[in-house]
Amino acid sequence: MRPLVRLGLFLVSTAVFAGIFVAALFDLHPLGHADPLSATYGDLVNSLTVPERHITDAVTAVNFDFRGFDTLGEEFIMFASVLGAALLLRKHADESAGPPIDKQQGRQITLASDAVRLLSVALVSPAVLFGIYVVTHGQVTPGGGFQGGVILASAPLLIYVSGEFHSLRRVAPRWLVEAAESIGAGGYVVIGAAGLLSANAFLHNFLPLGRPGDVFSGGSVALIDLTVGLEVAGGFILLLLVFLEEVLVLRDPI
Amino acid sequence: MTHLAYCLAAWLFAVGLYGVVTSRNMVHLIICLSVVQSSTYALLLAIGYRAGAAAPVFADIPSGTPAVDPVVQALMLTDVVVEVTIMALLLALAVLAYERTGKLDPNDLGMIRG
Amino acid sequence: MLTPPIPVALPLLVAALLAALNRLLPRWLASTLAILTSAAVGCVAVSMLVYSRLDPIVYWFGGWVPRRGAALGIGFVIDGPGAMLVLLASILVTASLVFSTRYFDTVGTLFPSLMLIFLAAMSGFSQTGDLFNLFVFFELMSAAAFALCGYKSEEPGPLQGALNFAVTNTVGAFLILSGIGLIYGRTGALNMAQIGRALGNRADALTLVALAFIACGFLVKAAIVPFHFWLADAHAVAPAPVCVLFSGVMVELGLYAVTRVYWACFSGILEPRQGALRNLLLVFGVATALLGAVMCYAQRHLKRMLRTASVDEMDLRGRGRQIQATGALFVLGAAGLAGLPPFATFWAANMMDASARELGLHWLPWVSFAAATATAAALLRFWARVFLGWGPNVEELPTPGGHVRERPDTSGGHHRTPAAMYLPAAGLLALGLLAGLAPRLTGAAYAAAIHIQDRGAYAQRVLDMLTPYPAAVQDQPAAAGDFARGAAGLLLALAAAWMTLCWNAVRRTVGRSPIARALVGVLRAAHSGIIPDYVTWLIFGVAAFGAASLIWLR
Amino acid sequence: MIWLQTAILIMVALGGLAVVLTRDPLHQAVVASFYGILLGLMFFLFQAPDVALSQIVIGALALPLMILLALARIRRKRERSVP
Repeated sequence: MRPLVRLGLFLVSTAVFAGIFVAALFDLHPLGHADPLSATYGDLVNSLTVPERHITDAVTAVNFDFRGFDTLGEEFIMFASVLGAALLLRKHADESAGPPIDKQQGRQITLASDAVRLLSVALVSPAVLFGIYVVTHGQVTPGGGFQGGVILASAPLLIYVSGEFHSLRRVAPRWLVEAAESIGAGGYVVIGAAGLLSANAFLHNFLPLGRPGDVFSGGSVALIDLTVGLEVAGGFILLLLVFLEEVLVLRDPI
Repeated sequence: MTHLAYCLAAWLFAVGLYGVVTSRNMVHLIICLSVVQSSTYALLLAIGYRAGAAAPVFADIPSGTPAVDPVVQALMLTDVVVEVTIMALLLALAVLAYERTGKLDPNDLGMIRG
Repeated sequence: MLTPPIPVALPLLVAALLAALNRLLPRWLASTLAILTSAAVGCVAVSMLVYSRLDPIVYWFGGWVPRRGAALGIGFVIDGPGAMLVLLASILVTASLVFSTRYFDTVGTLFPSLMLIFLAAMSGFSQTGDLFNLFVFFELMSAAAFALCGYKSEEPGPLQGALNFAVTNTVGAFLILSGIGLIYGRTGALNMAQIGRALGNRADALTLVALAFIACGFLVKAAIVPFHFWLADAHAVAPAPVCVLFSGVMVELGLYAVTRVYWACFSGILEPRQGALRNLLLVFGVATALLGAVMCYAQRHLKRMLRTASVDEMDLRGRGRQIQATGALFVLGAAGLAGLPPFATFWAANMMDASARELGLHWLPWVSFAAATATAAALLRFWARVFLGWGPNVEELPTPGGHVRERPDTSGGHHRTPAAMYLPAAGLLALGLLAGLAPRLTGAAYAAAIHIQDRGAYAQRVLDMLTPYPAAVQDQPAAAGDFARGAAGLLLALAAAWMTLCWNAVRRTVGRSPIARALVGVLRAAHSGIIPDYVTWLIFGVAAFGAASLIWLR
Repeated sequence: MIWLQTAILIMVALGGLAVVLTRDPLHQAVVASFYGILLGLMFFLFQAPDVALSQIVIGALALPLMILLALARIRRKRERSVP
């Protein structure tokens, strides 16, 4: 299609599309005032999460308990995308490996200033601690495996900003990251299977529920949080590694 | 205000698609897709919101306090994290397509199919 | 009740295991494990098929059974069509895994791992009774499929095809999610049976637009005109074992989802307007069938042709969907595009035609007949040229569509086709034949079609745990005329193939007549491979579908 | 509260437009990062702290980082092909 024809067709279609979308949206309840008929699912969860599951963060309860099976699928979407990116960006036999760019002749390397390096090194351990805190407190306060995993993944990034790619490789070698990601993903299935064997339903809780508000509450939800944290952290670091594999001098654009 | 949050969803969907259709760069196109995606967040957020209700975290408030809908928030939360990896997969495809063909403009990429 | 989670959980677990042992596991062990897993899923599917014969299996994850008619967790509802699709998916995945042991020269554990994730996603997709869970598996299927499609990432073609596939399907996913959001805003439920009850009989803008968004999103996957463009590019470039899965089962799953969601959730609100909706879907279906046939006939690249064949074949079924023959999905296995008697496709076509006649649509069987014949002719033409040497030399013919020649899939000198490559193909053909010869299958398909349409019984079974399913099934005998039409189709197709290849006069007049040229030219120009074009068509389709349903169905 | 909510909705609407209209991907990565923070703020003001946390981590950090990495790879290729 010619660009103008396309733009015209698009604008007309989108006008109609937006029109029907808005017409549908105006049939919804006014913002913040659901009619009593609707929202039964969310209200049910809000009323059940503390008495039955001892989980004070209802969102975590939905994610890892009531609709834990969805989250298993979501986790594997992430797993498959990361695996896919790794598969696509793999080296082909006919591609020359060549030396990394910052070892090539004639390439000016802009090293990070000492202040930046010091700051990044200093930030690594707080990032790890904060990540672990967010992962383990998912059932109590906002947070959990997904958010904490991303925060954990920022620690190797800080190492990269502070040092060289090689120190990043030493701290997080590719095989270790791949293993961590896979164990995180597989662990979720194993926890589900444990519920299947002990309580005859996949992803059924099989641990004591603990006291609401405690770190060790929510039964197997706490375990699931850990595996998801491992998977998400591993996945993001692996993405970082496969994209970085050959782009070594990355400091200047950042 | 009553329907502004809903209209935001339709607006973001249309604007993001406009970016996709008029894009001259695959990376730009993929970022525009993430704008389309934020439309679904706006919709879900508005649907789950209850005026005057608290966040669905019962750590400091007693269980039974009126709270907003946690289900839509759970749907959004996983989506936020998962979609970024799909975007990463798309970016990997775009980067590779550039490395193999030297082209980033989606209008040129159409010419090189097998 | 151990079996229902297995078709999803087992492949995922093995996929994670294979990925974890990426560097350690030898290649043969990885593929053997993957093949065994997929075969095990097939066995589970057979057992589920037997158990769900009279009464669907309902399974609640985490033990969250519904309370007072409100679902708390995610439920699987496995009935005949669902279990059959799991079986079909596992058979095809097993076949392609066997095939790919000799197909790729470099196959790591990542490929079988992604294939298993793909299988798990398809299984979950066909079993689930929850609307958002359906979306999750849709996305999982997509994520695995994008990567598999671009597997041969050293060439530009697969990358471009995978990009088109990924962008259009992602937009489709956002549409589905918006539709689910609208429905949740109205009903406060995600379980399909519960939604069906809560929606009741009132059709307003919200429900109709939500239906349009969800249906169009899944129709992108099902590659119905005008959402079909990605399939053209993805199919031409994906590795052959992946292609089999795309057109063999993934595309069908898109239609299955539309069927399932419509009958479980929306059939109540549209009961008085069913005829109008049928006509609307007919427009899309017939357009797809005809376009598929024409494109197929005009194509010369085999894989591209097979891809259009699947567009066309799907649409025959898409059209049939409204007309009672959901079961068509379920009988259709592997081969027999022309709908010849021994093949299962013959029975499927037969059933659709019968229901079309019942509804007074006497022209429909002829359209499907013409489309099937043209498709078969295109395939036969390819076969005749390659294996019998009919027609002019290939060099005379310009390579259509692309300027980049594809490398052969297997590099290196296999002098004979290895057994691992032709055995799966032969096995699939045999299964297609067998399915056609099995006497009771059409009856079972009718039973499935009746079950899937009973919204009230479905909701009672899922939410109240009652078992009200009826077992009234009558078999549909094939008339002599149907056999005659099948045979005539084959002869006509053969004749058409011979004419276009060998009869120079025909070739010239057809090839050079301005109308044919203009038609093919327009179609080729529309299939430009340009993502913004495809997205424009997509949104055009959604706008047309949505506006039409707002005008006619309210 | 209601004014804050209205304001953030309008800002998100404009932010989305800004992301789309920024044609240079490198600039766009920065704008998208700001847009991610805006979305996070919106989630926070509509009582969704869980989503806000993950949106800020993802939208302001992970997605722009992916874009920068992709752009760096593209630039490297460009430098190699045009020495």
